[in-house]
This record gives sequence, structure tokens and C-alpha cells, in this order.
Amino acid sequence: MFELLGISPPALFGQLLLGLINGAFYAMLSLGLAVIFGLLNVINFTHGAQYMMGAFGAWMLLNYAGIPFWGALILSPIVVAAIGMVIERTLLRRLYHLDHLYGLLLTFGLALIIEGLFRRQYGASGLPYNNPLPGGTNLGFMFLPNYRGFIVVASLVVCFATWFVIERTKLGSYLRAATEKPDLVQAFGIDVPRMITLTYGFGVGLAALAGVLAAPAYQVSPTMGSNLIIVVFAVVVIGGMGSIMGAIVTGFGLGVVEGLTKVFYPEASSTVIFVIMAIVLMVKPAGLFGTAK
Amino acid sequence: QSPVKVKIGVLNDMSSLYSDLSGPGSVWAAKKAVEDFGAAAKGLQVEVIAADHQNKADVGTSVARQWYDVEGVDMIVDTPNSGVALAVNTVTREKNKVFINSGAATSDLTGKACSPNTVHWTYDTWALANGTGKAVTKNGGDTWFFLTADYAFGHALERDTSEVVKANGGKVVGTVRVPLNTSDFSSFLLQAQGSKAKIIGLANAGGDTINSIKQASEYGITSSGQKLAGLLIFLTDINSIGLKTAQGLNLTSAWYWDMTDANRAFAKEFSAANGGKYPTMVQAGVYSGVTHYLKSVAALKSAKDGAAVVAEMKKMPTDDKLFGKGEVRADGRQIHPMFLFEVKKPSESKGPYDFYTLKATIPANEAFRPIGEGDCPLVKKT
Amino acid sequence: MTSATSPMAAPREGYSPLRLLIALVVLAALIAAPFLVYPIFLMKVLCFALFACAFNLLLGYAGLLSFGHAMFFGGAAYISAHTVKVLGFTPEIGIIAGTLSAALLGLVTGLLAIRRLGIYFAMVTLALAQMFFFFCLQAPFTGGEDGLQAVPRRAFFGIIDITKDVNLYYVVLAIFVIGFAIIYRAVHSPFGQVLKAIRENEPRAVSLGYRVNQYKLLAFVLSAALAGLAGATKSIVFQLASLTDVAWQMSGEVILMTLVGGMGTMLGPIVGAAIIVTMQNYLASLGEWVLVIQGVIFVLAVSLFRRGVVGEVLAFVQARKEKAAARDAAP
Amino acid sequence: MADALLSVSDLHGHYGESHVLHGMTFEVKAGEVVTLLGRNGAGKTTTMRAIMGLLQKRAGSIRYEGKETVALAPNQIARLGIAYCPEERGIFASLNVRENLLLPPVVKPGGLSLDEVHALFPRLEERRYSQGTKLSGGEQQMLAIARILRTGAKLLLLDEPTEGLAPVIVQHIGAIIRTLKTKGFTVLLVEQNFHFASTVADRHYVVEHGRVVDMVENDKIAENAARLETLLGV
Amino acid sequence: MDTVSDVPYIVEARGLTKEFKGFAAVKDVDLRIRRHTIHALIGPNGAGKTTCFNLITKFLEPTRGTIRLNGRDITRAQPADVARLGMVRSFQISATFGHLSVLENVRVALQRPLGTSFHFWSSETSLDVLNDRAMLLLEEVGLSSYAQNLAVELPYGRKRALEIATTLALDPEMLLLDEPTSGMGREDIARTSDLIRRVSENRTILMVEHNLSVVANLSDTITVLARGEILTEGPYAEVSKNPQVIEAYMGTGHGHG
Ligand SMILES: Nc1ncnc2c1ncn2[C@@H]1O[C@H](COP(=O)(O)OP(=O)(O)OP(=O)(O)O)[C@@H](O)[C@H]1O
Ligand SMILES: Nc1ncnc2c1ncn2[C@@H]1O[C@H](COP(=O)(O)OP(=O)(O)OP(=O)(O)O)[C@@H](O)[C@H]1O
Ligand SMILES: [Mg+2]
Ligand SMILES: [Mg+2]
Repeated sequence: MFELLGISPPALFGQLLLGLINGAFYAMLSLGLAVIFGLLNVINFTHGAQYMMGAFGAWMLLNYAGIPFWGALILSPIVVAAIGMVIERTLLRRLYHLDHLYGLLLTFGLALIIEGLFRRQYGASGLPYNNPLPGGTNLGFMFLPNYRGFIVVASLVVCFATWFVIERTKLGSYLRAATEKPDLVQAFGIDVPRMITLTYGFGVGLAALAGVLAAPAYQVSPTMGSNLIIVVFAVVVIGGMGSIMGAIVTGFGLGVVEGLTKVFYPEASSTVIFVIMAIVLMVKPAGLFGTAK
Repeated sequence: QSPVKVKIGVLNDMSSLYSDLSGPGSVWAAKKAVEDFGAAAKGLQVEVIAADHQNKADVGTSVARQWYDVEGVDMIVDTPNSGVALAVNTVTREKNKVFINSGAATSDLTGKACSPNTVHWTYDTWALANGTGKAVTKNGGDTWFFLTADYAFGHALERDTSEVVKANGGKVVGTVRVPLNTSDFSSFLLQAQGSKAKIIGLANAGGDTINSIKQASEYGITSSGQKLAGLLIFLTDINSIGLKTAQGLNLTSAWYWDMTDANRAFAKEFSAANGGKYPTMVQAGVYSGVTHYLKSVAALKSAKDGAAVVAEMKKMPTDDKLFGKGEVRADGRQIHPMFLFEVKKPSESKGPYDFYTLKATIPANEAFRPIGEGDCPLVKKT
Repeated sequence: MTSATSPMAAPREGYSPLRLLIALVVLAALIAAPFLVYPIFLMKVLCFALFACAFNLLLGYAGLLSFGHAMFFGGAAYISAHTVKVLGFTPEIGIIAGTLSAALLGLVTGLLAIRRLGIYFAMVTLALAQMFFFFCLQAPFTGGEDGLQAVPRRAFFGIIDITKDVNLYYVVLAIFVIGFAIIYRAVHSPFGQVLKAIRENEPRAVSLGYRVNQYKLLAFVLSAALAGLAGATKSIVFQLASLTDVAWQMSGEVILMTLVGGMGTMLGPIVGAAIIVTMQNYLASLGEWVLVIQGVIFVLAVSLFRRGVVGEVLAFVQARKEKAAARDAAP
Repeated sequence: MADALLSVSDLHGHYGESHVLHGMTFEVKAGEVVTLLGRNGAGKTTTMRAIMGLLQKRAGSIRYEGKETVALAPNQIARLGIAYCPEERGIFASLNVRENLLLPPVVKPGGLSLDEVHALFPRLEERRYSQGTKLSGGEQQMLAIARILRTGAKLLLLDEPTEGLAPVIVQHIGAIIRTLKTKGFTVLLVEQNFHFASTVADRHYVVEHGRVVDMVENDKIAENAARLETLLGV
Repeated sequence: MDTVSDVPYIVEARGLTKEFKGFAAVKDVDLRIRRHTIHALIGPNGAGKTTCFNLITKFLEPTRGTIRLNGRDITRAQPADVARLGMVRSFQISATFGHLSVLENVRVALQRPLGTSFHFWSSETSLDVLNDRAMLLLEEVGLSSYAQNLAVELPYGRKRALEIATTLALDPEMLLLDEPTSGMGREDIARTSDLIRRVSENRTILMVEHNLSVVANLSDTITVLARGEILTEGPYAEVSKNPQVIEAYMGTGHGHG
């Protein structure tokens, strides 16, 4: 048995690995969304725009300040997170007690504004950003560009660290509790507003980090986020909204599933995630890792 | 004698995918054409307005209708995006105005959907497929693998190119249909690599093309000997990919700024007025198309009857500083040479937008689909 | 935490002779309108207004946020355009076919989605709509990214010549009025009462013996059918059905219209549709700024005019009434 | 006045447009157990929320240990040593029983240890890994009280702590409140159950329409029975 | 006793068991409720009363056991069907339709038998025929002056009253009330007890209640649950002397609250 459905095992391994790489982006983006949804009850539609800002941040740092990729990897997310925190303080804060819908609509509006401004300034067709880790390793079954390997490792580290903080530390239990009853948690002596601002900043920072990582791999363009965001929503929903573990596992998992679809039935590769989402929600309404209320 | 009033509407994508290759640059080109033409001296009073069709056919048609019905627009120009272009084509015919298309790719505009009110100026899918497919295959790239955007445009491009490849003795060894707006091509590229084809044909556009080229370089596909052939690539795409990644790519274009002194002068002015960007073939086509239109209107002394103006355009040979001499065929196709370019290495590039080396010129009589093969009803009648 | 199933309390609209008078004035204005304003623009507003009203029936009165309504709007547009252009029927047959197929699509989607609550409902509908979008992109009969173009304007019922924009306008106006009347009746019907009760407190409605899913499903199918009616009509007006109509941005746009106008009010979606369509029309030449301006409107609407234009007006009127009542009651 | 731990004077509070508190004035001395009695909707819960800073619009004066708190945020008020057990219990669904119990941070030394808390409420230890909101109504009530005992707050605001509890537990809670008192805690209690209130409290304030209309010492209840009857409908 | 035992049981649950992830909240409970009686379910917190309630009204699926209503097996029925068979419940946390008026709240319950509830084409005014009956019901619970208010605007105790009125509107054969007086002030408790007594004629009532004076006053039979199992069953006088009950539930020296 050397061939499985017409694909040799090494090629299959290659495809699985590629799926994992893609999943790394899904995981990081959906993790940020999950963190924000979990705590702020806001479906952060701006997430895609913030991912894009992360990538543009890297581009600007390089082109205007001469700061290379590795510096941008730290700086750009911080700057984008800071902008996010300002948005949270001035706009989002007023919506927490309302329906999800409003947060979603506000952030949708913000996404339009940000994307529009970037298009105005930089056009829609994208800007180049060079690969900081050129070359690759021949794994025998495939050629793995070093940079792609770096993406997977970086994403795994970030995801695990986030999961650990939220699920296994006291800080995490404050976060989860504040999700449900912010007033009460504050009445226990915790500065919830500041915690929320920082959390939003953190979620946004994750998006921006994914953006910086994406800059060398994809094109740096104002539309890069809006194309991705709907898929990432689907990932979050499949994982279970607000579930940290769900976002991570589903992110990587769906990357792999999508990768395999690209081999066996490429036409469906952009739909497969939605099909899975529909099926999952039929069977497990709260998502794979979500808890039904 | 009161001047003849002419109103030109530049309808294109001002805000997304095609805004760099047409967008405000096309508006500038149209205005420039009016200025260079010296309209006032020739008894014309020309006004140029512009709108964004957002790549939506319904937005495009509503703007077109409103322009024709309410604003008194006589001619619409540019209009990238085949869907919108076909829709505007219909409305223009219904209202008996003029539509000069520069930005859209579909060869249906001068085929099944051809109209006595429409001129297709710059390029089309047939010309692209034919240009790249033929030249590349003849140069030894005789086995092809297609990365095809999975919708009508991609299918058409793939189909036309495969025919050309086969007609020139080449072979298509595989195809993968990629959903629109895919950001990650690595999986497809790996399949292309596995096929051992010499040429990977990119039957896609915009962001899809850019990402596939970028990732092909990252996965070492281009450096391991396979070549990419872009079937629809604009100057602005190369700018956003960067020469380092795009070098060696083959592509077909109708116009390039660094070919003649007139082109260079135009590009210099364009760049000064458009924040350092350089003109694409679409924007140059707008200039050229508007110029020819104004000539015809001046000859007729009226812009009101669209079909008459287009008939006049077909009668008069085309001649302007950017596209040189040519003609508008009975099916509405403007005929001029096409060029096959190869993208330069970074070391060869001497300045901004110095991207291409000319590899071959496809003479005007071979560049476009023979008039009899397009199923254009206008042609059959005659 | 309230979920999307229980949106904010809409200010109540009551009946009064004054309202009837206003309605008559509005109707008169609508009849005179095509002589003052560009009719195609008016028809666009009417189509979107009907679409938004249909959407609002679901969100504002049943508390269900569908993020996939473009599916019905665009699906019906395709069917109706196909029926007229390819199969050669008259437009009214096309519109009916479009509406019925939207209802059918609504039934299938509804059966799949209706058991999910709140944000999950929104997401399932989004997912199904996305699947439908890709189906339309790849299916041959939709014409891919070119869409179905040049749909002929045959005589309506074989007699009304709709190649004249003004005539077509009255046809569209009639369709709109019928659609709106159905929605109005549904909201103010025994069925509407149960729907509101379910929105307010679903378990309680169950305990009273209502099989809530059937009610939600009916509301969903109604809303889908009316959205389809709007889409089918639009395809006749613009002689075009395209991917724009089924894209998720269209679902977003109808939410925007409803929100700007005021969800859960009868007139809100109409006003919202008028505002958004006007804006898109007159800002078309501004390029990227359209996006920015639309975004700013979103942000302003959410931050400052949360009840929407109509909602704010109603709330203002109500507050004045209450103040007056309080003044009268004071000794 | 100087020895009042908490003194509230002329406190006004609003929910949006509606004016609910109309000048509440009362005080609680250190080590006392004081109740607020009153009909449904009199404004008792609102008063507690105002003290905690949870009411958006409030005006007047609330002094804790002599310090004005009306301008402080809820978390700052809590850090002064005030803890609140809300009427609707406020158990967190995303935390299990133990996490719920450990959630409120310790703000002052001298709170009960976890073992002491478990000794008071053994049921909570049995169900410690259960999701907080899966507890029965009464169990949730116990959890809500238990978790603020750990924080070391000296002033406890208990809003109807006996609602929905079995009589035996109510007695138990009565005993706990008395124990807390001997440990130096001060308690402000809102109660519907007057009988229960009279077994634990030192004084009772009667609230009506957002103001204090009467005050009765617990040992003078018998003399004032008639008056209380008309005020509370007892 | 003989005469009473001749009356058939309206509800019979046998071997009712509910496990949550291995934790048995209700264990092997046999509960039989006689027609036209008020039956109280009491027990310490967490004993499984609400769970029993949810099982009987089908808001929860039993892990094991069968439930019969009027001799008919409803173990696998849907909650809405149970309501249609004449068994209606109230909720422990008050449940009204907040943004409907008080009158409409009651009407929603009354309108189902009209059979027009799917009629999206007929006018709302077709429901006005129900107004008189709705007002009567509101009067019965003392809410007639609030008829036009929105339900959210009501104080807590009134909301409970409204809930009872809504429940009664279905004219159920069997009523299940979960802690009907919790959170109420004295006056409201008295009023509610009266109400329950009044409506219990020709009906069967099962209630969960912690207020012993209410239980003592109203109930014919009391079932005491503890840790998911039945501790004892009988009339108040008997049950309240049971030392196990005193230890597990009532405590010593209780007064009537
Ligand atoms: N969130 C709110 N919005 C508007 N009004 C409110 C709100 N909460 C309470 N009220 C009103 O404020 C008044 C006081 O309510 P409060 O909850 O303080 O009463 P209470 O004395 O605690 O009553 P209970 O004994 O029922 O708990 C009531 O009239 C109530 O209707
Ligand atoms: N969904 C659930 N998942 C896990 N455990 C549950 C669930 N529902 C109830 N329980 C547990 O079952 C037991 C019985 O709960 P139930 O609500 O029936 O008690 P109860 O008798 O009504 O108590 P109370 O008088 O306090 O309301 C409790 O220990 C509770 O923690
Ligand atoms: Mg209270
Ligand atoms: Mg209970």
C-alpha cells in the first residue's frame, strides 16, 4: 500500500504539515477572538483589520524606521494593541451591558474605517515584505521553508502560554468571572475596567502578531484581514465561542482538514470549514469545546 | 456657435482590488487626454466625472443608468471587472451611448456580448492567453500545470491558454482549481511541483496571483527550475510582490511605460500627479481610448447618438502617442500589438517601476482573436 | 448577559388616527415620487426597504439575528432572473418563482438553524449562507462572477409595459406595499404575539404549551420569502442577478439598514434602507472614503443612536408624552 | 457619630431616569448587626448597591471609617474592607465551586480560612468540582455567603441571605452571623424574614420609598410590635 | 384514608432517577400525586426538588424511570406537549414576558386554545375577545390596575402573581409551583397562599416551598426529599414530628417563619 487515494504517504505528510502551518494562523487569530469574546462579550469584527495593521506595522517599521522583522515582531503588536486599548476605552466600553449585536456592529464599522484609510493610503493591491528566514530544510517528503517552521513553533508557544494563563492561573479565573458578572467581580475589589482594557489589548496584540508573521508569507495588503475574518469566525464557533482550548485545537485541526481538502477536492477547500461548522452546530450546538448555558 | 457638450464618466474600482491599476489613475488619464486633445479649441466642451462601482455589477449598472438618464453622460470609460463591464455594456446599448472599456478582461465584450456601442480597448483574456501561452510554449515551456481560480474568469483563461499550448505542441499535465481569495497556496504549489511540469500557469488575478507567486518563491519552486507564467498580471502587482520574488516571471501586457519617449514622458507626469505611482496598461488605455473618442465626436460635432460615434470610431484609424497606430474592428475590438515581458532581477532594475525586459512583440494581426471566431452577431450580419 | 435572542426593548408604537393620516400622506408622496426623483433610485430604495423589513421581522420581532439573509435575497434574484431570461417567462412568474424558492430555501435553512440560540443561530446562518455563496460562485447557471445579465423587462402580466421606468416603479411600489402589509399584519397578529412572547422568555413560552421551534420556523420562512420577494423584484428592476446579492456583505448591509433605521420598529428599516442607499448612491465618486464614511455611520449609530433614527424619534415622542402625563398628574 | 463604621446620609440613587433612593440616612457601628427591613421594592437592595458603588447614579454621603466613598469605584470600596453578597447570589457559571469560593481576593487580614469555611458549609466541599451554577438554589446561596467570609472584609453586606434556604440552614446561618459578630465582623443585613432578623440583629431600620422611616432596637421589638405591623404588614 | 386512596393518582412517577455526570441528583424516587390535592415537596437545599420538578414537566430527561400523567406514559414527551395535556409549571426564578403588557402576558396563555396562533394573516384585534377573561384572571391575583403596564416594570412580588395568573389562564388540571412565595414580603405571601388555596379547587397542585407556614397551611400531603431520595411522606402533622426530617430539614426550635 504505497498510495492512499492516489497520494503517496510522503506527499500526504507534506500536506498535513502544510495544513498545520495554516492552522497556526487560524489558531492565533481565533484565540485572540475567543479571548475578547470570552471577556468582553464582543465579537471583534475589527480583528481582521487589526491583523492587517500588524502586518502593515511591520512594513512601516521596516520602511520608515529601518526596524527589521525581529524588532517588528515585538513592536508592531504592542503599537496595535495600544491603539486597540484606546478604542476599547473610548468606544467599546459603552456597549458591554448591551446585546452582542452592538459590539459586533461597532467593530464592523471600525473595520470598515481602518480598511478604508489603509486603502486610501496604500492602495489595495498590497506591498512586498521580504522573508526574514530564507531557505529551507528538506525533510525528505517535502521542502519546508525555515520561515514556515518558525511560524508553527511561534504559534504553538503563544497559544499554550495563553491557555495556561487563562485556564490555570488566578488571573484567569478573574477573567472568566468578569466575563459573566463584571460588576460583581469589581465589587470584590478587582479593577475590572483596567483588566478588560488590557485583555482587549492582549487579544488585539495576538491578531497583530499573527499579522506580522503573515507579512513575509502573504501579501501585506489592506484587504488581507477582511478575507480571513469570516473563516476565523467559523473556527471560533466550531471550537465553542469563548473557549480557549477550543480555539487552539480547532484552529490547528481545521488547518489540517482544509489542507487535506485542497488535495482531494480543491474546489471545496474554502467551503469545507463552513460545512464542518454547520455539522458541528447541528450535533453540538455549543461547539466542540463550548459549554452550553 | 455654441460648443458641443461632452460628458465622460470614468466608472471603475476606486476602493478595492483594481483601484491601483485603474482607479483615480484612470480618472487622471482621462482628464489628461481631454487636455492634450485641446478640446476647447476644437469646439468641444468636455467634462469628466468619476464613480466607484465597488466591483458590484448592480452598483455599476445603477451608476451607469443614473449617469445616462439624469447626469447626461455620453460615454463611460475604463470599468475593470468583467461582470460590471458586461452589465454596463448592456445598459449603454439600451440607452444608445458609448462604452469604451480598458480595464476588463472578458473577451465576450467583443464576442457573444458585442454591441454597436462598445469598444474594447486594451487587452482581453484571449490576447493574454494567446500571448503568454504561445510565446512560452515556443520558448521550450512545453509542459504546463494550471493553478486556476475556480470561477468563470479563471476557467476561461485556463481553457484559452490550454488550447494555445496544445496548438503549439505543448502538453497540459495537470490542473488544480483553487477557490477565489485563497490566501495559502502552498498545498496547490506542492501539487504543481509534484507534476514536474516545466511551466506553472497562473490562471488567476489580483491577490491570488500575488500570493501564488510569493509562495512559489518561498517554497523554492522557482529556484528549482520550474517557471511561472502569469496570465493576467499588472505592473502594480509586480510592485507589490517585489522583484526579488517575481524575477523571471513571464507575462503579457499591452503597454509598458519604459518603451518609448512618449510613454516615459507620460509616465513621468502621471507619477508626479499620482503620488509616485506609475501608469498601468489600463490607465494608458483609458488615455488612448478617450483621445480617439474625442476625435470622432469632434468629427461628428455631436456626442448624442452613441452608435453613430462608435461607427465613426471604427471608420477612423486610431493613432495616439501611447498606443500608436491601430484600428477599431467591426466587433468593437481595438487592435494593437501585445508584448511578452520577463520580470527583471533586482540587480537589473535601475529605478522605481523598472520591472520588465521585453522578450517578444506579438504583432497586431496575431495579438487578438480573429474576428470570425468570436461569435459576434455584428460581424455575422456583415 | 442578554443573548442576541432578546434584543433591546423597542419603543412601542400605538395606533391612532394620526398614524393613519401620516400613512396616507406617505402613500401619496410615494405615488408622486417618480416625477420628482429618479425612479430607478426609488425602486432600489423600495427593494432594499422591503428586504430590511423582512429581516427586521426576524430580528426585531422574533429576536433572531440571521447573518445569512443575503442567501434568500440573492437566491431569489437568481431564480427569478433565470426564469425570465432563460426560461422566457413573464416577470411576475419570475418573481413568484423567486419568492417561493426563497421560502423553500428558508425552510431548509430554518430546519437546520432554528434550534440554535443567539449568536450560534447567527453563525449557523452565516455558515449556510457562505456555503450557498460558494455554490453560486461555482454553479454554471448563475453565470459565476458575471452574474445573470440583461434580464429582459417583459410586460408585467402581459399587459403592463415595464420598459418605462415609471410604470415599473408603480409595480415595484405595489409589491412593496403588499410585502409591507404582510409584515405589518404578521407583527400585529396572534402569531406575532406568540413570537414576541418567545423572544421575551422562551422557556416560559414552552411551559405554556407552545412548540416554539415551529413558530420560529414559520417566522423564518416568512422572512426568507419576503427577502426573496425583494431580491426577485430587484433582479427585474436592475435586469441583473449577481454574486453581490448573495455575498455576506449583503447580509451585513441589511443589518446596517435595520440598525440605522431602528430595529423592532415598523418604519425603521425603510428609513434605514433609504439612508444607506442614498449614501451609497451619492458617495459613489468618493472611492475609499465611502468605506470610511459607512464605517463612521456604523460607529455613530451604535454609539449614539442605538435605537436607530425611527427608534430615537419614537422614544423622544414617548418621553414627551410621559413628561406631559406626569405634569398633568402632579397636584 | 464618630464611632460609626459606616454612616450613610442623605443618599440619593437613580436607575436611569427613575429616582429610587430619596435621602437614605442611617449608620452602622463597628461590631453591630443591623438590618434594613421593608416591603418589596422599598429600595433596600438599591441601598446596598449604592454603598458598593454599583449604582451608576448616586449622590449624598457614604462614609466608611470616616472616609467618604461616594466618588470611589467598586473595587476601591471593596479594598477598604467591605464585602457584598448580592440578592441574586452571583455565582459564576464558568468557575467550579472551589474557584467560585476562592475568587474574591483577600483584602484585609483576619478572614476565615478555607477549612473554617468548609466546616460551616460541608455541602460546598462535597460539590467542590461541580460547576457553580449547577448547584441547587440553596447551595448557591451558601456559596455566595461563604466566599466573602474569606476576604477579611470587616463589613459584610448580606442581601436576603436566607431566601430559598431550608429552615435548618436558615438557623445555621443565624448562628454563623452571631459567630461572625463575636469575631468582630459588622453586618448590614437586608431581610424579608423578620422572624429571622430578630434573632440576629441589634437594630432594625425600616425603609419605605427609598428613605428610612423608623428605627427599632431589637430588644424593644415587643413594645413596638404594633408600629412594625403597620409599617411592614407583619 | 380509605376514601382518599380511592381517588386515582394524576401523576405517577416510578423509579425516577437523574444523574449528572455520575452525580445522582434524584435517586429512584416513586412519587404519586392524588387528584385534587395540594402536594408539597420539601427538603434541604440540593435535595433534588427542582430536579424532580424538571423531570416531571419534561424539562429534563430522566436517566431512568417512568412518568405517567392520568395513566398515560409521558416519559418521552416534549415539554410543550406536557403543557398541552394540562400540566403546567412555574419557574423558581420569576418568568414573565418582560416587554409585553401585563394583560398581554395573560393573553398569550389564553390564546393557544383559540387555535389561531399560527395565523400571521389575521389581526391582533381578534384576540380582544380574550380581554375579559384576562382581566378576570388579573383581578383574581390583584393585578387589574397594572393591566397596561409592561411586565418588567412590576415589583418582584407582583411578577410572581402575574406568573400565577398566566399559569391559571391555561386552566391546567395540574399545576406545579416552584417556591411560589420565595422573595415575597409578608403581605404577598399571605395573598399568594390564599390564591393557591382558591385555585386548588378542581385542580391538583404540586409545589416546592421552603416557607413552612405556607406548607403547613396548604398542603394535604408532603413528600420530604433528602439527598435525592424520599425520606418520608405524609400529612404535615406527621412529617413535622419525624426526627429525621427535623434533623435534615426543619432544625430545632423553628417557628413558623
Ligand atoms: N435595574 C432597575 N432598573 C429600574 N428600576 C429598578 C431596577 N432595579 C430596581 N428598580 C426599582 O427600584 C425600586 C427599589 O428596588 P430594590 O431592588 O432596591 O428594592 P428592595 O427593597 O430590595 O425590594 P425586594 O425586597 O423585592 O428585594 C423598585 O421600585 C424597583 O422596581
Ligand atoms: N444540570 C446539573 N448538573 C449537575 N448537577 C446538577 C444539575 N442540576 C442540579 N444539580 C445538582 O443536583 C442537586 C439537586 O438540585 P436541585 O436543584 O434539584 O435541588 P433543590 O432540591 O431544588 O434545592 P433548592 O431548595 O436549594 O432549590 C444539587 O446538588 C445540584 O448541585
Ligand atoms: Mg432586594
Ligand atoms: Mg430548587
